[in-house]
Amino acid sequence: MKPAPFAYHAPFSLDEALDLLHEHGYDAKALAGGQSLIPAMNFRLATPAVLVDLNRVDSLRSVSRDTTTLQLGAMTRHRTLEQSQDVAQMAPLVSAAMPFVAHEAIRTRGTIGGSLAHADPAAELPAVMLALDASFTLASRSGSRVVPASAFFLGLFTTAMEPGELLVNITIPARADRSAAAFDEVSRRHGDFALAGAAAYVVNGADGKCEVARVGLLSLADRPVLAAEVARLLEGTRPSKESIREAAEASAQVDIDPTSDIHASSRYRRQLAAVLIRRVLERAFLSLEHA
Amino acid sequence: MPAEHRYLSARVTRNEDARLLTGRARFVDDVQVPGMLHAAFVRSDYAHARIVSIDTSAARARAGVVAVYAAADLGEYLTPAPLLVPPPPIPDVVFHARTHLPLARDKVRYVGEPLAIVIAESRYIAEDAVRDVLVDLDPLDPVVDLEAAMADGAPRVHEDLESNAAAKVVQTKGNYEAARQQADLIVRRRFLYDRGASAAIENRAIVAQWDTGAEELTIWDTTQAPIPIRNGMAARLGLLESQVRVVAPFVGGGFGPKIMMFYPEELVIPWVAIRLGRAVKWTEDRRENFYATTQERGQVHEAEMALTREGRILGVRDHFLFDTGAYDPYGLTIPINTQCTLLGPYDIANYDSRFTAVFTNKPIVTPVRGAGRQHGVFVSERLLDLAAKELGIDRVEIRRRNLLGPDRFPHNHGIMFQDSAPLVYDSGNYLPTLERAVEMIGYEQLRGEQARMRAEGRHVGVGVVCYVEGTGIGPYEGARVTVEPSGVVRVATGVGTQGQGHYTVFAQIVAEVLGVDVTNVKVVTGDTREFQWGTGTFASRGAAVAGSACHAAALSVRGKILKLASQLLSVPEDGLELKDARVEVNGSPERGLTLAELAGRANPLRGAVRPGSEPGLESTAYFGPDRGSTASGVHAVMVEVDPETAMVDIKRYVVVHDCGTMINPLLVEGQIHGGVAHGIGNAFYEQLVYDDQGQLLNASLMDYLLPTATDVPPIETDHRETPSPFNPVGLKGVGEAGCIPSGAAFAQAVEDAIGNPAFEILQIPMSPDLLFDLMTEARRG
Amino acid sequence: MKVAVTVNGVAYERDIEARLLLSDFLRGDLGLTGTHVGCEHGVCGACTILFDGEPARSCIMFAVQADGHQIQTVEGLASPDGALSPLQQAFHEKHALQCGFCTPGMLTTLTAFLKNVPAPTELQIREALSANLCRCTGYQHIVEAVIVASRTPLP
Amino acid sequence: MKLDGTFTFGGPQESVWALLQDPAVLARSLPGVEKLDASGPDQYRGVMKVSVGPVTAAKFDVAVALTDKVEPSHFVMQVDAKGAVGHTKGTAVIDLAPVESGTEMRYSSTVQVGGTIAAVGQRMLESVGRTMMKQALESLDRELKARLANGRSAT
Repeated sequence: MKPAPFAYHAPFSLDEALDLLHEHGYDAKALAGGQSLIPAMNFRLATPAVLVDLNRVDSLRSVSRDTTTLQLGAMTRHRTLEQSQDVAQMAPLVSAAMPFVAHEAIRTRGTIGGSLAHADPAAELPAVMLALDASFTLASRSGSRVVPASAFFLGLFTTAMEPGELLVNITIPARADRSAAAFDEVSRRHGDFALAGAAAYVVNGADGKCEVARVGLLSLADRPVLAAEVARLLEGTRPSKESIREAAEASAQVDIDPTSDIHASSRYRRQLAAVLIRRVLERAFLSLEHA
Repeated sequence: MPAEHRYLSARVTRNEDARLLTGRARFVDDVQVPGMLHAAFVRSDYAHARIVSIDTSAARARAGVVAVYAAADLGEYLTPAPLLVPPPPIPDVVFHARTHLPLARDKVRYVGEPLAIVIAESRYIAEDAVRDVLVDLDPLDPVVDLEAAMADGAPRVHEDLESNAAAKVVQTKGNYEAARQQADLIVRRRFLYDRGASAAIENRAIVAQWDTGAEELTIWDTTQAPIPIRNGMAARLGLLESQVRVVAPFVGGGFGPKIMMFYPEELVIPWVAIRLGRAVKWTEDRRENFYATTQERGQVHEAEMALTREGRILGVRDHFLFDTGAYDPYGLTIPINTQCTLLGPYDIANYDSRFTAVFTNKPIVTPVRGAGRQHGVFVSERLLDLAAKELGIDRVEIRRRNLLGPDRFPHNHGIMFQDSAPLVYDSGNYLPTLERAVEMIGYEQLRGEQARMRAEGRHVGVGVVCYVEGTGIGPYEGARVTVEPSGVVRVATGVGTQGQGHYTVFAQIVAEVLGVDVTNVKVVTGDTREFQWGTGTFASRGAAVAGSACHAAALSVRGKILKLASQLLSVPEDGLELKDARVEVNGSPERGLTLAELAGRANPLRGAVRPGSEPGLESTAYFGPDRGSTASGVHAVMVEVDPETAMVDIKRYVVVHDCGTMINPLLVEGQIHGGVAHGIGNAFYEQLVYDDQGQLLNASLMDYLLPTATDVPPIETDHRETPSPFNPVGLKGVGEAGCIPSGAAFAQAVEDAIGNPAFEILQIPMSPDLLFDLMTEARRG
Repeated sequence: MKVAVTVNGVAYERDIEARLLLSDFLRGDLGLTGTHVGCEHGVCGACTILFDGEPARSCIMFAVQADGHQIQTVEGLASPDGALSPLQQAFHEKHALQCGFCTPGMLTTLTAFLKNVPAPTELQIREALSANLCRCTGYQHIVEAVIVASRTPLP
Repeated sequence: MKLDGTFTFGGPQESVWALLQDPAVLARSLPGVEKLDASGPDQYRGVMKVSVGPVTAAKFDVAVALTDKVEPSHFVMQVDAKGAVGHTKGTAVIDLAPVESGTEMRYSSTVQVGGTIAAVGQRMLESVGRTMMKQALESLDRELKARLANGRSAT
């Protein structure tokens, strides 16, 4: 299991990196943390002709905040997110999800940008970004554009990025007052890809009515999806145990399109979806009650 | 043995640890020889196909490639591997030996079967060149499912045979049909056990080096059987046994498949090294390991148990299919283990057991930790559980009623074991073991609390199962014990170590006999230059058989020491004592000689060695038990099942076991913990999933799930010691025990937790997906 | 390509192919065979090293990526005088290794873990350990060894 | 793996039939197919390149055969692909019937996958299969619409 040969570039600046990606087009792969790409290369499933290693582009590694947003450079490592106080304060859902992302020795290398651009439907962060309504800055030699998470994930490992484009920055709106977050997933073993997972971000109004109920789902379709039924049924209401259960069950019927694999049938995944959506919502709303 | 042991039965830490903890221990893949070449194999992508052509020209032309060989290039060397274990002399046994070639010719019979070998300056280039080899395969319908394999008109793995039956064996005891007529209850079910991988963390590796000047071949090999490899390779290559040295240095876990001998790679690499006159290394990668290393566990049972209404077993009938894979070089060891282990610790007078071994287009099957024993335990323990339910008898109570009493040993079952000896239990005392396990898990209390927990929505269940395990079989092992002039005691034996602690347990046995510190006994093992008689590490036999040989050799050296000291000190032997690496005169400890002094005096530079004596303080001894010893035990588990997600949380795991005299309880516990973890893997996680084309769908550690530290609970152990009368120290094996009853224990506990009479677990492994389906079906009624 | 890297305090410079895995570089080019390779897809953890002090899988990094970085392997855990580290010593005392093949990765992972979490709970230990596969020990003695080597009070 | 379903084309059955028998259309519509040359009656050979997530530009030799034709309502399409990362063999039984909004296609297909993609890609196989099926059908529908718009719908 040794990778095929490739040409290797390790630029120091974003401009250099974008030039290289432009020059090599489809032949080039950006190397972020490499925790998915290099195993695929070792299996020789991936045989890119050119690797553009982003690990020396320091400008892509940053965590910053202003009053309304949290800004994350694409090469920020999972480990940094996990330990960052800014992340914990501004986007507690990210912190809640981090322990579920593989293992420490993977998180020390893996990056948020790599995970999002890879768009694995079983990954935690894409679903979290949907729940948080994050937006992504894509740069290329000809400029940059901002794409909301909801328009970024197009299918299995497929995103709105064009060849030559690079995900450079992630913007997450700061958590609202009276908001709560909860993450849960079912996996065969600790650290494995989830059989199903749910990331909830909820906001209540001063009147105790739910204003926002966004649940991002993973491993339940060919891409991360939002539980639209949950929002439709709960927003504007005072959620009860009953209504949460109904919303979760409804969402598990219409919002997802799970596939079967050797670990879980589509039927079983649907069951897990109903349970997990319910559990994260219960936890989130419960913590609001206690707050 | 003296009643008070100093080193035996002590929790001694290991002699081998320092090297392993600092990265200095040498494993095969660590071997680097100047000018060494690297090998990679071209393997079949199809489970069953005719080989149309193999074109190696482009691969040969690649820069850095030294040679490429396919079957046609091997000439006369292309002969089948030997049959390692001929079937035991059971009446009317049918057995067809079909063994593999070094490289496939005409036909491939499993995904991963090697077709060609590429030799290059680096493994990277060798893997590049593997992709240059053009292989044209014409796919045939594959044989995957065991029952379909035996249907009329099924495609045949070996076309010269009439069917895919590799063997048929019938063993009976008493008269089951007659017993059945007397029964108040017959429980009958179909049981499945699926394939798993041994999954040692170290993959296999071989380095072969031909020394042209000395005409000597050295093979470093991750084998559990270095001596038979040496003998077999010498014969095959036309060399003297003394011209071949096989070294199995530190081996990173065996678990069975590294006892399989003459793997295709093992046959080819040395041949290539001689031909090229350069050292060649091949290290199996993890993906290859899922095809190229042998596997185990696929069986389908149709079984029934006949009982009285009091729950006494009248008899058992079990007919089963055993998946032997594409070839059967290891004979019938596994299914005979299944057949024999099914009887368990119970008094079963009537038994009708028959099996068919089935060729399939899947990798070769040879023993993996447990080696078929878990299947027998699963079938009999499940049948007992189902019977208990039907009869309204408590699960523990039905077991109590059927255990063999302590007065029943030795107990001859009247059928044949895998070692070609009758199945005789040497010793045992089963009831106290069961009662202790029941007490430790708090069985009665848990039963009482279950209803309350259920009312709180908690599904907690408990399982208690028994097993016996045939261990420590022959034919023999040997050991040489030498006191060096430095006073260091050297022990050489043929059984290699894969982590069991041979450097320590053999040292303990010898230290006990010679009165030296354990750290002062240096064990050399796994190198045919050091010791060249023996078979290998398998069937939980290392400690019992090689340990007994060490004991015998040490006793002989002890005799030599006392004799020489007696002469030198002019004190009768019975007036001497061995203590702290010294011989002392009883009553006047200041008078004495160190072992170092004695070793020097035993090998003088002048003078004469008297007739009838030998120089040095050294002895070689062999030990060959007539038959194996029988270990036993009880596992008790407590689980909680989340009925919504079907996920199982293992709350507690209790093991009470009896492996005879323990050399080192610390190491015994380690063996049990590892075995239980393997058993947890088998019960819940580990399944090699083949599709209907014989393609393995989880050939990586991403999808083949080994249990991790969060999947294995703390394991509570207790020991019972019923010494074996079959060897001088009273040893029984323990290496495999932990994984044998776990599937049965969990099946019982999960069923108990769900508590729906329609919910039955009849197969292993039980993934959450399977449990979800079973729960859904049971709810529907 | 040129790579300059410091391993266990020793500076090395080598000329290598870009595709060379860091694990193969350490084992083959530098002869530091204590780092073991078990899967080459980042799951088993045997090849775990400390990369600038943090645990990382050397089988899914390229050696060229280590240029200018500090690496510590199992060979660098004991003191220069050969004394075992407290964690290594605890592994020995608690019989936390059998075949020893996974041990180097266990030690590097847990060395970093104990630095960050000096007094861990058993669950924290098990979660940290779950990144590394061991087929021999059932993990129990490893957990005990970590407790002994940590500042967690013994049970 | 089984992939069954229905798809409604926005055009008359004869046009859909003609479209599906046209190798140039198939070459454009089967995901990743770069060329497709006739190798016999209703038989084509070509090259296909597939990139899905970690699989980059995997090249396959592809053979397509159309059999069991009952014009204009039924045929079987077999697609064999072999490459370094593995092989697939797909057989789709296709039935066409007129419906109000155009032509409904029912497809019932089995796909066998071997080699590396089967061995380590099982988690994605069904999704990849479904995605490629969807891409092919949508592309065919676009082709159909373009044809109809260009007034070349007559058969």
